[in-house]
Amino acid sequence: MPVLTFREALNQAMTEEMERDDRVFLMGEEVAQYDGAYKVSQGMLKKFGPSRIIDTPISEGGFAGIGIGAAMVGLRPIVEFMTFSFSLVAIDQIVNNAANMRYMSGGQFAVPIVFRGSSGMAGCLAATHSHRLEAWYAQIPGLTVVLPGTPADAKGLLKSAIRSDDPVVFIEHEVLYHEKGEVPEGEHVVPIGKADIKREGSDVTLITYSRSLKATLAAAEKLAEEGIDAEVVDIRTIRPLDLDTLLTSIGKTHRGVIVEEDWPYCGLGAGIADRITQAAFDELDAPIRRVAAKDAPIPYNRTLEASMLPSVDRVVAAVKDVMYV
Amino acid sequence: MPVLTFREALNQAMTEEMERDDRVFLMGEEVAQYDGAYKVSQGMLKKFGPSRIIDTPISEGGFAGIGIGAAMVGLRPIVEFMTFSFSLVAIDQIVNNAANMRYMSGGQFAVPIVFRGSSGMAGCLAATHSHRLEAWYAQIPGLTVVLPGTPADAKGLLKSAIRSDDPVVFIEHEVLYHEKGEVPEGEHVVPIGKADIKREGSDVTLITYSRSLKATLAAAEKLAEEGIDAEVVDIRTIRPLDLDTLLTSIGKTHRGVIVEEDWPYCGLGAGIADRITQAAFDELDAPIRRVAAKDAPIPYNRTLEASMLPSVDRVVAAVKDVMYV
Amino acid sequence: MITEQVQTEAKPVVNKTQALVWLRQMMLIRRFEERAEMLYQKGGKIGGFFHQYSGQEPVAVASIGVLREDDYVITAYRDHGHALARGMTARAGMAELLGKVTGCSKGKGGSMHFFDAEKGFLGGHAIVGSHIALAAGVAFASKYRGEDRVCICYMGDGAINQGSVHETLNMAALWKLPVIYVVENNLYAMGTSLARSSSVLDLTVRCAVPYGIPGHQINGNDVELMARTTREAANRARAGEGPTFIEAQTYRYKGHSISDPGKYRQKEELDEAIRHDPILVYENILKERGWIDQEAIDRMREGVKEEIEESIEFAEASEQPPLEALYEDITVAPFIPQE
Amino acid sequence: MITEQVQTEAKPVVNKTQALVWLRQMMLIRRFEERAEMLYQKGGKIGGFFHQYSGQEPVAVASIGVLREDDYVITAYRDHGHALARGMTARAGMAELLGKVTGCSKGKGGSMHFFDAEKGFLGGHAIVGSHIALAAGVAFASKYRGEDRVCICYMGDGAINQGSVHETLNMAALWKLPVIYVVENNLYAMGTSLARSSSVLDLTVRCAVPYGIPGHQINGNDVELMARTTREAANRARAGEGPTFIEAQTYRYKGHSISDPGKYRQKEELDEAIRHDPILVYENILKERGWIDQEAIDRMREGVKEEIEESIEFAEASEQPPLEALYEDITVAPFIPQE
Ligand SMILES: Cc1ncc(C[n+]2csc(CCOP(=O)(O)OP(=O)(O)O)c2C)c(N)n1
Ligand SMILES: Cc1ncc(C[n+]2csc(CCOP(=O)(O)OP(=O)(O)O)c2C)c(N)n1
Ligand SMILES: [Mg+2]
Ligand SMILES: [Mg+2]
Repeated sequence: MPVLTFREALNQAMTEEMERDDRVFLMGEEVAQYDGAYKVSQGMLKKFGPSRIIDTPISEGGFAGIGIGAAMVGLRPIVEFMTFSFSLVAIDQIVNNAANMRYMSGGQFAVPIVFRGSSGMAGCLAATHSHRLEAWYAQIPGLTVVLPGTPADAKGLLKSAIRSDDPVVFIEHEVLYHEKGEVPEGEHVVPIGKADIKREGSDVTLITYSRSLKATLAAAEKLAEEGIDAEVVDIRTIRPLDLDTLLTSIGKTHRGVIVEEDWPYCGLGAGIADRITQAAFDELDAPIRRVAAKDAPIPYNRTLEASMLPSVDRVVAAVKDVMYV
Repeated sequence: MPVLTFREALNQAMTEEMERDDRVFLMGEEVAQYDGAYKVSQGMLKKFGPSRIIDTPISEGGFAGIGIGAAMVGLRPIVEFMTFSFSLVAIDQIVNNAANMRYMSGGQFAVPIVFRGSSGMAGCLAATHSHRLEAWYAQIPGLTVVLPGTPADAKGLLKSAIRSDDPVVFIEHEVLYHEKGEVPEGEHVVPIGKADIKREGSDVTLITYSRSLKATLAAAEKLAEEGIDAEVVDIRTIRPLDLDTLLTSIGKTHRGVIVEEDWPYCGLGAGIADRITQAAFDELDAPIRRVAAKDAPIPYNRTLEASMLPSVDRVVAAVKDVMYV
Repeated sequence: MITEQVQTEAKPVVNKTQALVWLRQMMLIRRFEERAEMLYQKGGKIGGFFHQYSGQEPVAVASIGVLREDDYVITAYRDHGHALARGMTARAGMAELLGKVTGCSKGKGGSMHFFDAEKGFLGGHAIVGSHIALAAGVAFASKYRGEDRVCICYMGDGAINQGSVHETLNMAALWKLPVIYVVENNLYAMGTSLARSSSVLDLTVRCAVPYGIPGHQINGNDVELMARTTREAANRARAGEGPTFIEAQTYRYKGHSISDPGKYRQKEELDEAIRHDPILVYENILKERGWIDQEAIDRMREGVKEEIEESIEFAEASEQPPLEALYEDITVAPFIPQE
Repeated sequence: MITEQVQTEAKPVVNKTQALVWLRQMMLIRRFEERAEMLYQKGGKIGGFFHQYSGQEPVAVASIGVLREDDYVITAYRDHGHALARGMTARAGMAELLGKVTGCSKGKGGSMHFFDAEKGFLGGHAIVGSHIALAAGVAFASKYRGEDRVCICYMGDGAINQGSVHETLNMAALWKLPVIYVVENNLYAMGTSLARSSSVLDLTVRCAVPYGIPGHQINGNDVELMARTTREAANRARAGEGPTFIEAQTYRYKGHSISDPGKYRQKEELDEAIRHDPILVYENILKERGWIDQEAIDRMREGVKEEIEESIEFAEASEQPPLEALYEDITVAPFIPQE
């Protein structure tokens, strides 16, 4: 199987879907002539021309709305945010227009659009440029929210997102763009709403997504050395959440740790811990612990920033906590 | 003690603080000549004149930012959003500028500002006009987030908010504006960060805030008839959360139900349930249940909308569930 | 305020049949809202915000009236007039106000969120300014597909102070999108007069000049001037020459919404406007042309009344949505509540 | 692009002492960034985004140079030049780049978020367009207090496409706030040329005309023209006459940020700009005036080099913030982590 980077996998997904369906187009800042701020759309202008790969002014609210309008009448826009931090100036469009349109119109208008781009702490970008907005978007009925953690999932889920008839918030991670992995060629479509067990285990369930998958898998290896057999569930889609897979795993291990880059209070981890606890309280031998970002704005200083992130050590410690060892 | 409506209590808080401190001013849509869309600022233009009670164009992002800039150099703005649903077009300012400024500047600039206005489902306003954004704001380090449920708390907490040196998101509820209650005259200051036990009880802890307090207290009365003695904790400040008071109550009752108007997934209730469960798992005889809004956009139809709200019956049922009766 | 003074009667841009249709539409809108207001005030059968279009009818009727059936229309929350002008039935509108399943948005949208996909009516949008970009997107789609369909988009004078309006005007101009922006300048945004919300009073200077697009400041209550100006804009758009901006000066008779007594304006201002009621004015013009007489007008008005009464009966008799409808129409894919 | 052609040498608006200070400041900014770039590239000591001001120095230096000490300055992420022009020490700036506690933002802000409260320097703001409203707020406070302090606010040519810019310009004009907006038009927003991002190329038509405020399109690299234009704007603001908009045409030598090779522009374009390097141009002007000679220039440049080397030593020797600093400076009230 070909080995691709995460960014190449995304590129492949978009390219294949644009070849397949001429209603699909890509719009955003620097996606065309510059080949993408993070080069995710490299070569696509050349391939599809300026009517389908469209550079925009720095007007996120405006072009998010343009995408939604185009989707209402049947196109299938991919709107790239250079980073999801910038979606904050477009969030009214996403929440009120993309997510609510079908409902408010009594089912008359669908909004088949994908909002995508990187997110999270990408290294010394400081407070304004490191937002993780997954919990916010996950809260909104009407949206589908996807956060892939591997190149193969990036491709397969982006293809599903583009084919979806509903608005999808597709959150990538800048730190993952250069990660490599095997990616099936052609028609590789990963279903939305299905978690993936990235490592089977029986002692504890580690629940994670996006960039944190890596530290989580590393922690699982380290735990294995100590005789603790961790199952790693990559949730991939956070709305709708694949609660069944999580509950099955918890039913087996009776212990869970969520590893995330989100803030701890009212973050995605809290949302998931709550749902598991609601559904499987009696199965739990310990509370679902979270290894999240620290509760502080994101500092520029590299060491401080690193101290915020879920590290292998923090995951290991949390697992030991829930195992009471 | 004088009996005031919620809106009068807010008006009194602003008026007193503006008399006390001439750095305080009020800015927003229709706050001056129109006396406030919901008449919260009634009479204030007359009293303080147009340099301190300022009507704005419909430019929430702009005037939120103007308030923040003014606060950076020492004024103490109160910025009214006609409703917090409209804060979605200003949220970048609140999150990136108000909340992060002190951190990014290494402590050099404080942002003593209050963003206030109504929120929630006010009756057939449909999907765009009924947002509850408390979980979003609660997530952000740097913000203080307050949601009063009674006229007395409205006055006392708004006075604290205006005196705070940090940015405060102060969320009212349209449905509460006409509610009446005793309100102490003059220097009545309720501390930020302190929950309030609105009813003592020993069997179960009902945790709530804002408009939902009313249904919760009513449910407690109904439960009392059935011999179940519920404690009702009004959290009032949701960031920072008064976890101590919650844990003390849970330590006594071993059972909790959160009653909220927020959406269920990744909502405020989930955030609070998670924190209690993290801290007091072994104290819990049942999972913390939530009685939240249903997971759907807000419909116009009155009956459908009502079916989304936490009702007395739903609260009673949830309590019975955690009591296993 | 200086207004290009063109008399409607000088050169009719419309034939008799069309003119009578427009007159009747204006009457229908007026009557629809008169009766809906009563239902709101008396029975409490209508809830939420309710913004009336009375006084502004020519703007929607005459501009939509010159568009093609396959063009698109989108507007803000003050949307009854545009919906009916576009051919939405009074039944569907009235049932929506009453929150019924037979309503144009199945009772989920209410007054502010009328939709009619079949008629190319893309809503009713209640966040001020938020639909301006949608309109550009619709026009973008038309251009993307090589079609010559245009999108017309209405907004209020207060809406131009939302930033996304300017983001969108720039992109619409840059990409020559086939879109027509109409600001219905009724002089107030809620209680805020234009002079208190806009640093420049000529809205073409605010919204057309900076983007290098044609701007027309006209009397929007002059039915046929409104029609002619829109037709020019539509031709331009279809020819690939891009957007046009129209400031249509008009006046709303009622308060901002049903809860607003409108105390911020002088009684004379309102009286003056009502004296020049655009429906009466147009009736007289058509009478002078010999296209209609008083008797036919009375008959027309009776017909409109009947139609509205029938729509109320229909709405009243219609079903409430079942409780399960709460979870319907959220997504195209099966919706899984996250609770 | 048409540019008001005023030769700096025609009528000096500055005395010799001031002129030499400006020349040195421009050299300091240039050198600061040259050395910082090396630290970024080699040692990996600087992280994150890093945007250079090289080529644009006259804009910040000459405009800030005519303001009072109690005025306010605010800008975007390309902020090194403005900070140094405002008198921030190279030490504080360099230490910030290295993330040290002695940095101007204690190592929490980085390159994009320089702050210096004492100097009235209100940041370094990295969300495009987001600080435009802050500037109006600062000016609002000045007016509220009855002071005559002004706020100057810089942004890029790409930033004018953020809606909040237009919301703010309208309010600033409506309320006659003492604020000066300077667009540093360096022809590109990242890789997007002005012609691809703005429907109208004269930015005074985009940002001044629609709000009825004075707009000046000038060569921002002409030191004294920039100074004179700013001084007029400041006088106007102090006199209570409201905002001014200045389009300062300039050019950036480097890519958008350190990771951008800047391939989207022609080599000739860059060469041409460098041939007219504003620092050299100003050196020549001052030499012609007899205000400085080559030897003094060389000495000045040496002094600047030393100052920068010393700042690097200082920054290197400074402490990293302790881990506890993570939770400091979040709120004025004691911060309680919500974990
Ligand atoms: C973003 C946003 N801010 C505020 C409001 C509340 N609001 C609704 S309509 C309105 C006035 C709009 O006036 P205008 O644009 O002139 O339209 P008109 O009502 O006169 O038709 C306001 C302030 C809103 N719906 N959305
Ligand atoms: C809201 C937002 N969108 C996008 C970005 C990413 N971004 C940073 S700078 C920039 C280009 C800005 O160009 P311009 O305003 O001309 O300023 P210059 O860099 O030329 O000084 C972009 C797109 C951002 N920081 N904020
Ligand atoms: Mg209006
Ligand atoms: Mg630029």
